[in-house]
Amino acid sequence: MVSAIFIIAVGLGTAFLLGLVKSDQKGFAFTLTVAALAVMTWIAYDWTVALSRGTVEPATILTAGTQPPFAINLHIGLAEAWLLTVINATGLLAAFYMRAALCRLGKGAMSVLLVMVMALSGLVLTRDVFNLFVFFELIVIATGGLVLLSEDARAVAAGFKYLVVSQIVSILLLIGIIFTYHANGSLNIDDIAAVPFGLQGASLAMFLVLMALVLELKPFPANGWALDIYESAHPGFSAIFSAASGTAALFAADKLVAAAGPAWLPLMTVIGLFTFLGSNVLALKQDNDRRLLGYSSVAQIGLVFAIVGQRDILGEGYLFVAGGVLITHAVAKAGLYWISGLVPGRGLADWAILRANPVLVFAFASFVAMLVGLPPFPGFYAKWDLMHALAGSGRFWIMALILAGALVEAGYMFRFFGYAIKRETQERFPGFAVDKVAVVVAALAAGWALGFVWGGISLNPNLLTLVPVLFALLFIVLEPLPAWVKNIIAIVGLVGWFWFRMGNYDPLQMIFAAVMLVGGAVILIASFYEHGRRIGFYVPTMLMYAGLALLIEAQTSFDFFAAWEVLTIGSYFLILRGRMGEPHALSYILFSLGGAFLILAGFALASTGVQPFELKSGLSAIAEASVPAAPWVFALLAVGFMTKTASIGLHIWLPGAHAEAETDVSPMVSGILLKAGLYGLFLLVMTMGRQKIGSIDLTEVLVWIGAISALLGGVMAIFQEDAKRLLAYSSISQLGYAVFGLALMNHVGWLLALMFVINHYIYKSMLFLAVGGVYKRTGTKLMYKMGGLITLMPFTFVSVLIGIIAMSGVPPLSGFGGRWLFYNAIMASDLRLPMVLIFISGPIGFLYLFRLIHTIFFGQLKDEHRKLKEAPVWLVIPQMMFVLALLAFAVLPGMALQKVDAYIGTFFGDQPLVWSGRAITSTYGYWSPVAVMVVIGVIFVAVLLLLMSMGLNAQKVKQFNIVFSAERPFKPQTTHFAWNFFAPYRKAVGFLVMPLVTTFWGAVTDTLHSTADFTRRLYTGNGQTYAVQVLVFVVAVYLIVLGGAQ
Amino acid sequence: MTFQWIQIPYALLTLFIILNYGMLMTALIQKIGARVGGRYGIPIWQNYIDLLKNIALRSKISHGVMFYLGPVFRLTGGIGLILFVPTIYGSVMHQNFSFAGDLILALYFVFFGTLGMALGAAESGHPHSAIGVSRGLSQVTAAELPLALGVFAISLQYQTLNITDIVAAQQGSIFNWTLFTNPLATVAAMFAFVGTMMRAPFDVVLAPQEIPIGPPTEYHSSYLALMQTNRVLYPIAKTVIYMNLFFGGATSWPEFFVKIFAIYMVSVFIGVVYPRFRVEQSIQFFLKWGLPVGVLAILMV
Amino acid sequence: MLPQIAMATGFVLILMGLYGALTHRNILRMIVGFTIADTGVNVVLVSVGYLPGRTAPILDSAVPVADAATRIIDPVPQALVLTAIVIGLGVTALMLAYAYRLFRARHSLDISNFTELKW
Amino acid sequence: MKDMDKSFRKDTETEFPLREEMRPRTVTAPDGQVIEIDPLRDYFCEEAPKVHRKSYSAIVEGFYNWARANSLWILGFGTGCGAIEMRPLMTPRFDAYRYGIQWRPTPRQANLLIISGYLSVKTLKRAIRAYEQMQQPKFVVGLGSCTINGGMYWDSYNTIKRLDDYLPVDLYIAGCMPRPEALLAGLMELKKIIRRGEAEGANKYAENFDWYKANQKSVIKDWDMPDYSW
Amino acid sequence: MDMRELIERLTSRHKLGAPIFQRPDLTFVDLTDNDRLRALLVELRDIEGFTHLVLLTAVDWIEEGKFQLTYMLNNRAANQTLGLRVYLERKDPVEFTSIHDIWPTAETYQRELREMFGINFPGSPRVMDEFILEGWTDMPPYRRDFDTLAYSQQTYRDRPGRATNDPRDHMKSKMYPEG
Repeated sequence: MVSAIFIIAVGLGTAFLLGLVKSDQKGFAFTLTVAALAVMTWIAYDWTVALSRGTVEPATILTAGTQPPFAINLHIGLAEAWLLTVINATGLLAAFYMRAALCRLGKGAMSVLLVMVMALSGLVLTRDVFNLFVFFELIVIATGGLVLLSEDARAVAAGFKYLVVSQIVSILLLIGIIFTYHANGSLNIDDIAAVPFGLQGASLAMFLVLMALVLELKPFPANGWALDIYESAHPGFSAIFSAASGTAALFAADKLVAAAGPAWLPLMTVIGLFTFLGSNVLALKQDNDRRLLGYSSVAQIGLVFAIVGQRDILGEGYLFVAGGVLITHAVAKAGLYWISGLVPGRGLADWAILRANPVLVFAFASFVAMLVGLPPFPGFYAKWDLMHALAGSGRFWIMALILAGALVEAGYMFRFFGYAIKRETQERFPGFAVDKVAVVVAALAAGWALGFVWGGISLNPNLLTLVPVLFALLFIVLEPLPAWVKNIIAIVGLVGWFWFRMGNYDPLQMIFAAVMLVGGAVILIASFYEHGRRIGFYVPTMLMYAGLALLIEAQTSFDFFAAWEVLTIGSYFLILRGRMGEPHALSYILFSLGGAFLILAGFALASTGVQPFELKSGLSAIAEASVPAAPWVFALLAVGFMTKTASIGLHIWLPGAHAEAETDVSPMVSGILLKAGLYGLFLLVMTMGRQKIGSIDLTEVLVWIGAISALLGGVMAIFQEDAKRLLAYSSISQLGYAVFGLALMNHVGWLLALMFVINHYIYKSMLFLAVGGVYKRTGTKLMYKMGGLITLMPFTFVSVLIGIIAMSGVPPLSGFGGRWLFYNAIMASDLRLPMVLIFISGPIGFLYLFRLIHTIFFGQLKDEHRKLKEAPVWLVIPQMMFVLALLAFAVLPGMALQKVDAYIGTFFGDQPLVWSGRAITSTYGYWSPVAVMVVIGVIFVAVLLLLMSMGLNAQKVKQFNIVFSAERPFKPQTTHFAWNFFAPYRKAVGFLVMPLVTTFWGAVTDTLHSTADFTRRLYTGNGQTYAVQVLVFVVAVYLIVLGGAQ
Repeated sequence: MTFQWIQIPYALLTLFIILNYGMLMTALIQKIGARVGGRYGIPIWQNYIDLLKNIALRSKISHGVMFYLGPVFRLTGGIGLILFVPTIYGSVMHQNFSFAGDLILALYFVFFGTLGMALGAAESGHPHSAIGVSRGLSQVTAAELPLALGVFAISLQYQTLNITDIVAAQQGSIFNWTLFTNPLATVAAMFAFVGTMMRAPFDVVLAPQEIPIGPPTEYHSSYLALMQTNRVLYPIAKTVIYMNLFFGGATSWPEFFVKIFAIYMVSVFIGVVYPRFRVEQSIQFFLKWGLPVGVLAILMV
Repeated sequence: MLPQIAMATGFVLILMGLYGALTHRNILRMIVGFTIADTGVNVVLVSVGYLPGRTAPILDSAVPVADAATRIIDPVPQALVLTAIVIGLGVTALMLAYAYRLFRARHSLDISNFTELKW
Repeated sequence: MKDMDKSFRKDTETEFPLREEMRPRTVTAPDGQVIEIDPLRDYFCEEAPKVHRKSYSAIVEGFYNWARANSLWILGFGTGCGAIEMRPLMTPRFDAYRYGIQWRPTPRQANLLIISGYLSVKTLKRAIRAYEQMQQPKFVVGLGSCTINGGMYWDSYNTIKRLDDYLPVDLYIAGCMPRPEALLAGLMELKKIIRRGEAEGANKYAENFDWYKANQKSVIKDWDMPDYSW
Repeated sequence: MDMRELIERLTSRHKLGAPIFQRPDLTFVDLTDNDRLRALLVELRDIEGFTHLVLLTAVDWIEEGKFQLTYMLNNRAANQTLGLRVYLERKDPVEFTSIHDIWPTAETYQRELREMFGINFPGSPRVMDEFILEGWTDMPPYRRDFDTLAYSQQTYRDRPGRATNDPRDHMKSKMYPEG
């Protein structure tokens, strides 16, 4: 092993050596620099590997031949090694990245870079407080030099502000150090640790030292100077400043906090949380990409700092959690800054230019996912462990605040990503510099590698070794193939997985698996209509299906949550692909992540610190033990799941997301994705049963929510002009029914919910495909612009017809079975009032469905549609499969339901339905699907024959041959009654569709934004103001600490 | 109960009786209305003549397949509704095909004809048809609401969804009728009854002055013949449900005739007295009056 | 008494320096302010290590190694001061360089003129 | 006729152009294809009317005619002052319902078209359309002298004089204006005609279709509809 | 206010002919300078309170070779009606200035005059659209050189046997057959 001190030695030595190189030998100087950095990185990496494997012990390096405290000592352990690797690798990559700038400024700049990296490494390694100060000042000087690399003239001012603040920090630090020394006679951190500092008395010295380090971490709101640097510096340097400097400073602070003792931890937590939340909120209002990333950086460091404050409860997992967040942040932020260097414009929407290179888009997506803490990156595992630790020790407020801040961060990061994917780009493709792209790719690879490593270290399964996830990621490699090949692979994969796993499913899982996997394969048949390569479609699609497949099989809470997140990510990218999908995808991911956070909180609460737990037995255990937290677990999980079922109040993402999605995506997200939430709810009520908060039965609340969703979803669907939006609102309504049935907590109610799972999948997928086909041909989703398509698109018409009959519950099709079960279910329940809402929503479904079929297929055909063709055959094929399935399910509902019925019976210990032959008998009534079908069929044929017997000479006429008050129609447009079809209804019950929910969520985001806009005026841009803020911050914190200590 | 072939002639017999009764009864009711207005009124057999005339028309036109099938759906809905509900309590002959499903089947099958008709009318491309359908659907959704609540209330009361059982529970004395045992539910359901019989004040759907007779604007000749047939069958089929659920059912044909007539007259009485509601007015009417009664009925059971 | 006076002087210098740096808008005056504050810090550092009646921490014939611990003042602060002075010099030089560049960019030394970056 | 100017020559040369909405046009389909629309061909059925045979059996036809005679459904279409004379038939005083007569709001369901007074050329167009949209067999009654010979509009430049030039009239009721009693008597007469099987105006119209159309087009200059409005 | 004062006031600024005071509240007056019509109308509307255009109609003075246009204006507050008359040369094409921008209702009257008298008002909205007649190709039927009887006889077939009587003689012969 090469001693770690050589990192410092090589850095410093080469920096001096560079002085000997002639100033015109820039190439040589650069090579020398890179070589030095490479050596340093290698040493660090070597240590990391060795320490991780346990082949060497952590080492202490003595200098000057003396033991501490008489000489400086360095220490390298696992954490140090990791951080050194990150720092040095960042420096190395940044050197590559900044080659042009470095060569422009010459060898001086290179040596400054080396000093910078060396000093950062020293900051990590040293165990001496004063040495800390020295390295810190070196960093200041090096930073001051490197800021000048930027071609942005404003960077000079930013650098100066930085220096001003650094002066104050160094004064604080020095005074702190000297009094610390005075107090315990040693400058060695380990000695300081031996004499724990209380919060009072001599602790002022410690306080000053800590505050100096904290200030170096750019705490909110004393951090305006740092943001100016982020905004104006060379992106290559910003990467170092964010990734390496932040990391090193944080570790230094961590060392001192550890030394200062646990009494300081709450202070750190508060400062960290304050910074995390404040910076994230402020970032909402940024329109400069680098400044936004700067805010995000500051916030992330704040988060880690807050985690540092939790080291007392994290125990052994501390390094895993803090390191996970810290290193992921470093990699992601460095990557993002490097990408920002490739983008010519500074506006957020200017990143749209990245679309020219799919690799960069993938990198961007990966970095965003890393920052937000999505699987499979380390942040995800860290988030999981952290929440469990927090919940285990009852720190619920911290938990809530961290999750809230993370949600805000997700908000602006995904909004940013959405701009990049969807906004128009004016500029010409600049031709990304290959070497810079390579640097980004290196960061990308590092991120994924870290994900793999963290997954491996984690107590939980490594997500990157799960077959479905790998299958989905395989499509990254397959992207160059034509779409149809990928489609075949995807279908085979889905069906194959189902076939392979079928034996392990219980009937409930079987139903969901059939709907999600086989059903997904059927919908994928429609994807054959797309030509070309369809870049970026199959990866998210298959990620979503992977998530679903894992969700069904999830055994532990971790499995479940990870699967949930995976499917959320996949579906987000899928929704984002839609034509006007950007805002809707954003609200989707926000609601989904919010929901996921609630689920996480719920699981954490349920786990009581022991994680992961066996999902079913764990939940039922706490329910049976009547743990006080149990109802809260129920509530958190239920709300989390209901973000996916889009229950009213949490529904506003759905209409746009479904309506703007691509033709074959709409059925996936509507017919399949929503069922994930339902599956979760199923598990929840199955395991936890009825829970009460106070005297309120939570399942009754669910009943109400379901009923209100069913009603309002339907009413809103009535008033839509956009066919897909209509279907989307109808989904809210239908899922409301399912939630309602589930929450009735009786046998038939559950069966009803399951029937809705199947039925809603079939007819909603069918209808979305049909409407998608119409959209494809007519180029519009607005129903009043269509009309009279029945003869042109007969197959599509048939599927819509069958779909609406089934959905509205008219016998003899399968929707009636749902209604029949529904009546039987509510008969067995004690709740009465919510039924009223459900009753109202029944016929309302009829209204919007009629409108759907009428305004599209009937009425007057428009001029420009006279020569339309039937929808593409690939869209029609799955529709016809669905039609057959609906008919079969109508006649033989027992085929799918009988086994599930028996399975549900095991929960309730009853068997209210008797399946005798072809009839079903319940406690209250009976239903014979076959008889109904036969009777109706016979009567229908008889009446038809009767009509035909009265003459077959009907003259076929055309669309204007109508009795128009003895006039003739003027144009098809003016003769087609379609717009605002249910005007009387709007007059009568329009008050029900006042956008209260949208207004509420709008107010929430508006408040956040205006808070951000107001608060950010703190950052006046004046260096002196910043300095005053720093001082005030210190004094304020001190006063608070004093107040808190008394 | 299961299917036997003998049920087919039995069902046809039921149908025949009800058809003729409906023809005569609707004519009689029109005559009564005329007498109230001081007119002599139509001949009692006028319905037969009109039906025959329409069958006898020599030409017809078609706007398309669904237009052609619309009246077929409509009449199937009417006949089916009759045949899914037991007509005469205690009579083996007139149980029809009620073994296929219970009350819920009947309630939802009501929409079968409505849907088919609406689709057929829609294909004619006539804006008045569409306007009529829009009004009709809007109104019927509000009108059916009190019925659903009333039905729910009595199924809770009798703890069954089986129509025959519900009728059986009302036998014995006139005071066993739901009308007396559960007046609220009955009142709620009668809101729906009046609202769906296409009589004033709820007949804006047909509004001859502004949208000539609404949905069937384009229908004529033999289509109209089918619809006329349904027009006499369907109200009776619906009334039968109300009779079975709330008025003790019928144990014999004479009782059947009298009860149906009496129940039917309720909507006539109201219709000749009140002027027509606009659609939103009738929706609000049902929400304001019908709904609370229905809710009360549910809560009181 | 002397150390206390020295220390008080040091703190007064720090406060004066900071006050000057934070109240003057001229960049050069700010730098001067910080230099004064730095000096104050150095004085404080030294005064912390000073013990009355002892000699300089130079181990020669006058102060034998054996009783050095009782006869010399604490050498560490003095070492620290030396380092701090050097570093302070470096930082001051850097600040002056910045001031030069700022002046070249805008022909102004008023710090409130350099606020393009904000919010 | 004494002040008629023999030298007056009306303009027979000028053609009235087809109305804009009925002219062929091109539109761009959603897929970018440019398609031709000929509204008269694309939006209207071009078939000529058919002659519909009577029933094969005289007895059945007689039975049918009895039904037709006793179920006269009048199209609620009023022209001229006779529209006022029709309304009293619905009142208790006359009560036409007792004869099986009623008014239908749509031509599709009506059998009897009563031209209740003078017909301007503009209204004639609508009357023809309404008549053609009725289903066979259908009957036309001309009410008042205006429909017979122009009546007091004998010298009007835009009112037709003889209804039977344009539509097959089964029965004229003379008078200016005939009272409701006369109208009722006329309808009774019509019933007899129908019972006798002589009311075959629709078939007559179909047989002499070209003649009728030539007459109609000679007065309706802006003929912008298909020859037969189904 | 007396209408005479009004006319006096107007005469001082506009070239008006001799007024006809038909009733205390109804006066007709000719405007001899057609170019001043709009100025006069605007003045009447905005200053004199004649806010309402009752009608705009025409008379065909075929003998004098003139069309007379009458603008009937009403002052509701004072209950006065003023008929303002202008004369156009009767030669084809006849055109006159449109006043649809002063009173939007004039648009309809002008359409009618265009159709029935052939007097065009360029700039008036929809003035070339059909108003009452459909598909009319002949000369405007309200012109006095259009012979409606001759037109009707050439267009519509007479039913033979129709006789025309002088009502007075006819009734005399009916009621007093003896003379």
